[in-house]
Amino acid sequence: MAYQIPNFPDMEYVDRKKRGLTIQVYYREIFRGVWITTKHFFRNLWKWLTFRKGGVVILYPEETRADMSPNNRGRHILVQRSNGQPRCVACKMCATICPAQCITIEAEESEDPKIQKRPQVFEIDLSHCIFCGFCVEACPVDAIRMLPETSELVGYDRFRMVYDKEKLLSWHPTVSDDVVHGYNPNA
Amino acid sequence: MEANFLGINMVNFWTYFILAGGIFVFMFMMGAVMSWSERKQSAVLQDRIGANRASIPLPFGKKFAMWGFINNLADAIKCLIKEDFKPKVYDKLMYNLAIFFAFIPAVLAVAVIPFAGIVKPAEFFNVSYLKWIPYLPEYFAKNLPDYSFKVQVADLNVGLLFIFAIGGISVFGAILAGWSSNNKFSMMGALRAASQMISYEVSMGLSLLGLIFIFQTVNVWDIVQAQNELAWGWLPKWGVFMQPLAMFIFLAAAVAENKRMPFDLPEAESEIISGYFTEYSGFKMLLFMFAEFIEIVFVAIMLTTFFFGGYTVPYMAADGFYFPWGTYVHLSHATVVILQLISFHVKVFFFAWLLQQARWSLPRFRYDQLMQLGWRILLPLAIANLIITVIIVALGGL
Amino acid sequence: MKEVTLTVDGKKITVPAGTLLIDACEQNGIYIPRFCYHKHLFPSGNCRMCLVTIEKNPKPQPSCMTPVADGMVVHTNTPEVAEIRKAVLEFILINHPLDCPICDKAGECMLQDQYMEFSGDKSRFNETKVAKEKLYHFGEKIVYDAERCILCSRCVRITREVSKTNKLGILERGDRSYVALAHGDTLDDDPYAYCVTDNCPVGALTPTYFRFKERVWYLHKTPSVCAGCSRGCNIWIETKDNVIYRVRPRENDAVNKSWMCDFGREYYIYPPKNRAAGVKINHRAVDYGKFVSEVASLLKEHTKETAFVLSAYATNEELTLAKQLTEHLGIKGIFHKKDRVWQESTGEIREDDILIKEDKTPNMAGVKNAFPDAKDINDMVISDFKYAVVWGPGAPLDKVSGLELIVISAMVDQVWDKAKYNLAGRISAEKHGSFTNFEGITQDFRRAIKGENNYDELTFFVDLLKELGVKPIGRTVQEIQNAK
Amino acid sequence: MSHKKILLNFERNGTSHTLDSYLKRGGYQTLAEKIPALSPTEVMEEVKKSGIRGRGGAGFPAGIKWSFLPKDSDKPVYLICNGDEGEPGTFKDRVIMEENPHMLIEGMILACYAINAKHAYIYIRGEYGFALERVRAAVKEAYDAGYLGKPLKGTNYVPEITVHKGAGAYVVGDETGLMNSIEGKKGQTRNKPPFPAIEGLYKCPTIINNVETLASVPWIIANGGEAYHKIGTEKSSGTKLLSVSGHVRKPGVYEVELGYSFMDFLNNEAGGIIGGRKLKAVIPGGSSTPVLLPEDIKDMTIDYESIAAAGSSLGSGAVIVIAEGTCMVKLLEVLTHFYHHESCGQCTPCREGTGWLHQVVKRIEEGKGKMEDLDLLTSITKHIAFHTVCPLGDAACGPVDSFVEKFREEFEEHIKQGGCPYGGKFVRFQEKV
Repeated sequence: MAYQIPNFPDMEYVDRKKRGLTIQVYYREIFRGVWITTKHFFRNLWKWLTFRKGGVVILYPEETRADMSPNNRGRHILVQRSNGQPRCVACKMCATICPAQCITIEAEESEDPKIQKRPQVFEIDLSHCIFCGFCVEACPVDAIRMLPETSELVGYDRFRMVYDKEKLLSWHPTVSDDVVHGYNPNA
Repeated sequence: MEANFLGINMVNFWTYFILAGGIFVFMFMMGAVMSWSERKQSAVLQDRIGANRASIPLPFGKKFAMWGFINNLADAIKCLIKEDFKPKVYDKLMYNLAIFFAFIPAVLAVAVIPFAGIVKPAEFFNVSYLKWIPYLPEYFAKNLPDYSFKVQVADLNVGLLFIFAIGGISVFGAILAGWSSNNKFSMMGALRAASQMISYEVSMGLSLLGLIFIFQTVNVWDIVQAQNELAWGWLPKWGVFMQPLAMFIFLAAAVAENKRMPFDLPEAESEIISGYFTEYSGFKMLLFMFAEFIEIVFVAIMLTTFFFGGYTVPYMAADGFYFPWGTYVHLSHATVVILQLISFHVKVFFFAWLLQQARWSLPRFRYDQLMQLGWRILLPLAIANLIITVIIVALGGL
Repeated sequence: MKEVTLTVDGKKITVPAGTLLIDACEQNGIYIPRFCYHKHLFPSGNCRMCLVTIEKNPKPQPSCMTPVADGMVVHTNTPEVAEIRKAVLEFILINHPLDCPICDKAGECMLQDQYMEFSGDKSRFNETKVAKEKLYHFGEKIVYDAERCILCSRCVRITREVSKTNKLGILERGDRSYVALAHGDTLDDDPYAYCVTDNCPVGALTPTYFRFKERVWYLHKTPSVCAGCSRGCNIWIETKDNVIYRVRPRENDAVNKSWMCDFGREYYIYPPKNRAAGVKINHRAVDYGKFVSEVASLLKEHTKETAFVLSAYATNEELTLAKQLTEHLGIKGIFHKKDRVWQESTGEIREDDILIKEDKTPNMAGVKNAFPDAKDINDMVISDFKYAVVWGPGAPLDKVSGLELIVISAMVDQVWDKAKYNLAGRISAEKHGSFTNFEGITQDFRRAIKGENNYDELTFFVDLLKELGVKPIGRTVQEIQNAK
Repeated sequence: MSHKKILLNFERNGTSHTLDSYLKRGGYQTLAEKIPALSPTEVMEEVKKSGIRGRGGAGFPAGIKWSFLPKDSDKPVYLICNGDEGEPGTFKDRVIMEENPHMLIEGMILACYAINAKHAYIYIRGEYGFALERVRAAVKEAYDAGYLGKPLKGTNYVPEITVHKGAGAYVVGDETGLMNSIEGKKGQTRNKPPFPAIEGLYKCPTIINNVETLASVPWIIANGGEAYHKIGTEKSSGTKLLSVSGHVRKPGVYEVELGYSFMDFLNNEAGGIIGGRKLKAVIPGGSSTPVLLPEDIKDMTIDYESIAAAGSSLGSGAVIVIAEGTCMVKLLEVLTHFYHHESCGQCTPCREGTGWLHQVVKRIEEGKGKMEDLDLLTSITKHIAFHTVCPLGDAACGPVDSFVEKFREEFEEHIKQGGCPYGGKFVRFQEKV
């Protein structure tokens, strides 16, 4: 009883009233659904009874995932220059685009006139963060990255989830001196 | 010993006191088990592990987790010590009363359900595997040689009607909770609950009416007894065989009465938060949840009692098996009673499991679909079923 | 005035003779992009962004340098003009650093806006950019970034034509040019120095007080009027989270054109020093309602012995209510005062013939309009009075000492400390209202920030009048203005 | 062919610059004979009749330019002699200023008289130290002798001349830039209109003429405009100083009548190509004029129209001859470097574009170019030319366009080879004598 909707070839319109009683009463489908879940139930129960792990989940913290996707957007890091300063130029692009508004930046004058601006305060409130990765996209100097791992993103209160500059720099410290400042066609 | 106190038969008093207490505890334990299975069963069927963290520490680094059962304990403690958060403006009396309206009928209705057949205490202990029990055999043999009782709290001759009467009260719980919370979501949930429960009660009642016509009684004990008889000499007269269609209608209607998936529109989280008990917290919310779990068990008990022969075991009479091919196996009285209890509990557990399984497998109805199903499908089917049954019964069939 | 008619993009427009083509077009809704042209500066025609084609003219002409002529046929939307604009933007951008992320101008940058609107092309420049000084201090106030500078010469013309200090000039030539001061000179003593930062089309000139403080797109702009002197320059107060980050001139040809002085900007550093707070009787904090009722009963009892000293910081609406109050009570001793706080603290009289006025109060004209009979406070005879309501800061202490004082002021001064009754008022950034400047121009302003622990004088007078059993003329600025 | 010598009608014996020598040659005779007789309008008419065209580069008829002065203005009128010849390859005015300054002064007095100028300036390029010295000396001599600073005989007109030393920039060769420089401002050009004849020096009407033009005036007044008009061709009358440089045997300044065959001039006066090489290209009128190939100049004569027909312009008459074996890309790089260096930085296209042009050409010369770069060059020039305040932008684009158009193979060769086929040096040919 499915009708092709004109102009939308991959959609179909279902007229439930034209379906038979068996479908309208739902019992057949109910039993089918229950049958599928029951299969899973007994399979996992059997595994469990034979001292195997009857589930595909990971028992954190005894087990941790090793197979993080390289594309996974985990915790943030701030990339540093070789002198230990963050690459961040405090442009607030990330703070501007952040849909959760969880990034707080205060800028100050850098000693290096070529850099001009650097963050005095750089905080990410990870309890607000939705891990969308927009900040990484927005960063013009490749200063903020998200690693696949999200290790130990825990805290006993919400203030402990505010990660400051030092915390972001010290977790998986990454040094990069690639020139992205200005326009360098030969780079 | 014919002990009378203020005209009360003290033997009967103690018997039914213990019996009622036992059944009450059983229902509560079942509630706990259901809330555990709600988690663990759903986890297992969804390829998860489920609750397994809360535990009682034991020596040598061991932990006593009971496959997540301790979680329930922890939950109960948590709910007890949680803040009792109440709405700013609410009807205090009704708000608190609603819990009891929801909770008590679920437990009360079990009173008319027989859990096993007639027990004769004096005869009960005359089996080899119960010889180890001290004192009691001698006591019963000496003092109450002829005493017997039914494993049923109240043998009402209007038992079935009692169940409906009590079941009808539970709708008040939802309505009062929703109304007294002074919350639009609660109110909406309450209205949904009311209309849904009343709609499905019709089909549920009509589906059981066929059984009444067949067994010519509304006494639950008699219904169960009648189901142990054989039709055509070999088929137990279980409700499911007599009224297969009614069984399905009853199943659907009972789940809907119970406000469980796929009929849990009164508490549809994505639409109205938690429905009528949105504004309840802590232990009060827990009681609502508990009432719901107990109701599942009660649905399972009803199914067992009315459609699957109750406590009876096919072909088994009070003194042993009478198989249709003529074989007779003698069983002692205690064995019969224990088999009956086991039979009852296995059936109840199976249906409770099945209902949980359905709850975690099926998506929720839309509200118009729900009403559609109740009024335009189940009700006509139930009426048709009833009419056919009546005609057959009137023509002398069955 | 003689009018001429010309055709722009097939549309006949009529403007006064002598109008520049760029203005004529803008008045008729055709925006011609520009960098160097500024409405209130002499055109220099060097950015070439405003080139348009004029029929019978072989070369495209800069519309900012071309006066309109009768029968002129101008094209501003042809592909040729579009290509010129793209080309000019490309030329400007080849040596302009891609600093936007760290540039304070980003978000209000003419180059960004016009690039997005008129070009949007990718760069074809594959060579090395000219490296110049990135951080050069033009004194304490202003920082210059030579790489970002597009050499429009607006800043040079501002110092030449507005502040007339002639401090800035362009040194070197070609793409090595940069804006510079004479050796050892600074812009610190130029009272209009921050105007160069406002009108810099790119982020080459940035004010140190705002540098890196906040990105401009976070700021909320409120139209206001500067209370720094009786000129009443129109300003935008730019705030975020109840903090004033920046004050910029708002264009008004009648008052301040596009300029304002640096003292006006410093006036709005928030919160200001010596800020009064709270409501007190005998230096003890009291309930506001109690204060109102006590002051009301005091005024009622001692009407004859009370001097009423008006504030020239008050808005016209507050003065209207004050007039209603004094007329109702029959207070005769009404005085006005000029602000002496500034002159007493610095000892200088700051005035010039550009914008800055000697009278540092914003609404002296409004006071004189509302109370034509009020006398100067210096003519006050102390012995006539026992009580004095001193409104606003800057009253001379010797004139009011010995009296029992009711002080309503936003600022703490000596008189505040001597008073028995204190009510902290609000500064102009914290309230709605209007000021009348020395030329008699009345200008409305809106509240930019919320006042904390202080009370709107308007509300105070309303409450006082209600306490005295009088229906106030109006309870809000809007009501009072409508009532007038 | 012998040419009529008007400007260089003297022997170069080291004394031609003095007043005595000039008087011996018949100097200041015109002034003495004609002035009371001819009214200013008549002087202007004579110049108009002569049809002399501005020798500075643009070739605008001088007499017509003078007549643009507003008749009813009460503002003073200024005359400026533009001695700031900055065009690469041009050094003709220098000869007049160094060897024959009094002729210039006499011409200026006549011109001042014609336009009733309040004051006249001679603006001499800062690098021309020797010329400056000689002109200053000559002006002093003229003041001392009473030709300047006193009323002209028979009139009450007092001619005054000031010698102004230039500050050394190519753009002040443009008339408005020059006026800014005299006013003491930065040597940047002004937007035109208003033209200098309406609003020039100190916002007053100003006539600005080249040294060569003004130096021709005494002869025109002495012999009449008709006589001058007979010399040369119909539209390009008179004689022209050509400063020849490059790969010729006898580089230098030559005075030729306009209409003379270019090849004859090259082979006779200039002495042919150095080392007997083949001619590769000629830049006929200073570096800003488009380059010409040998086949273009085969039938070309030296006059404004003919050279324009060949696709270039006479300009300031600075003939640069380029022989076979010269790297045109390197030459263009040198020229674009010059324009980049000399861009005043006032208006955007020239300020940024000339640097870009230079960098692209340099990259091609170094062999790091791409084929798209050639189109990029023409695209840049298209965007610079005619969009700038002064003609410097146009001047910078002329050679780039013509070089890329006419020597495209050579550019492509650079790109393909990844380097200069000529070794990447600016080749100087020397003939062993």
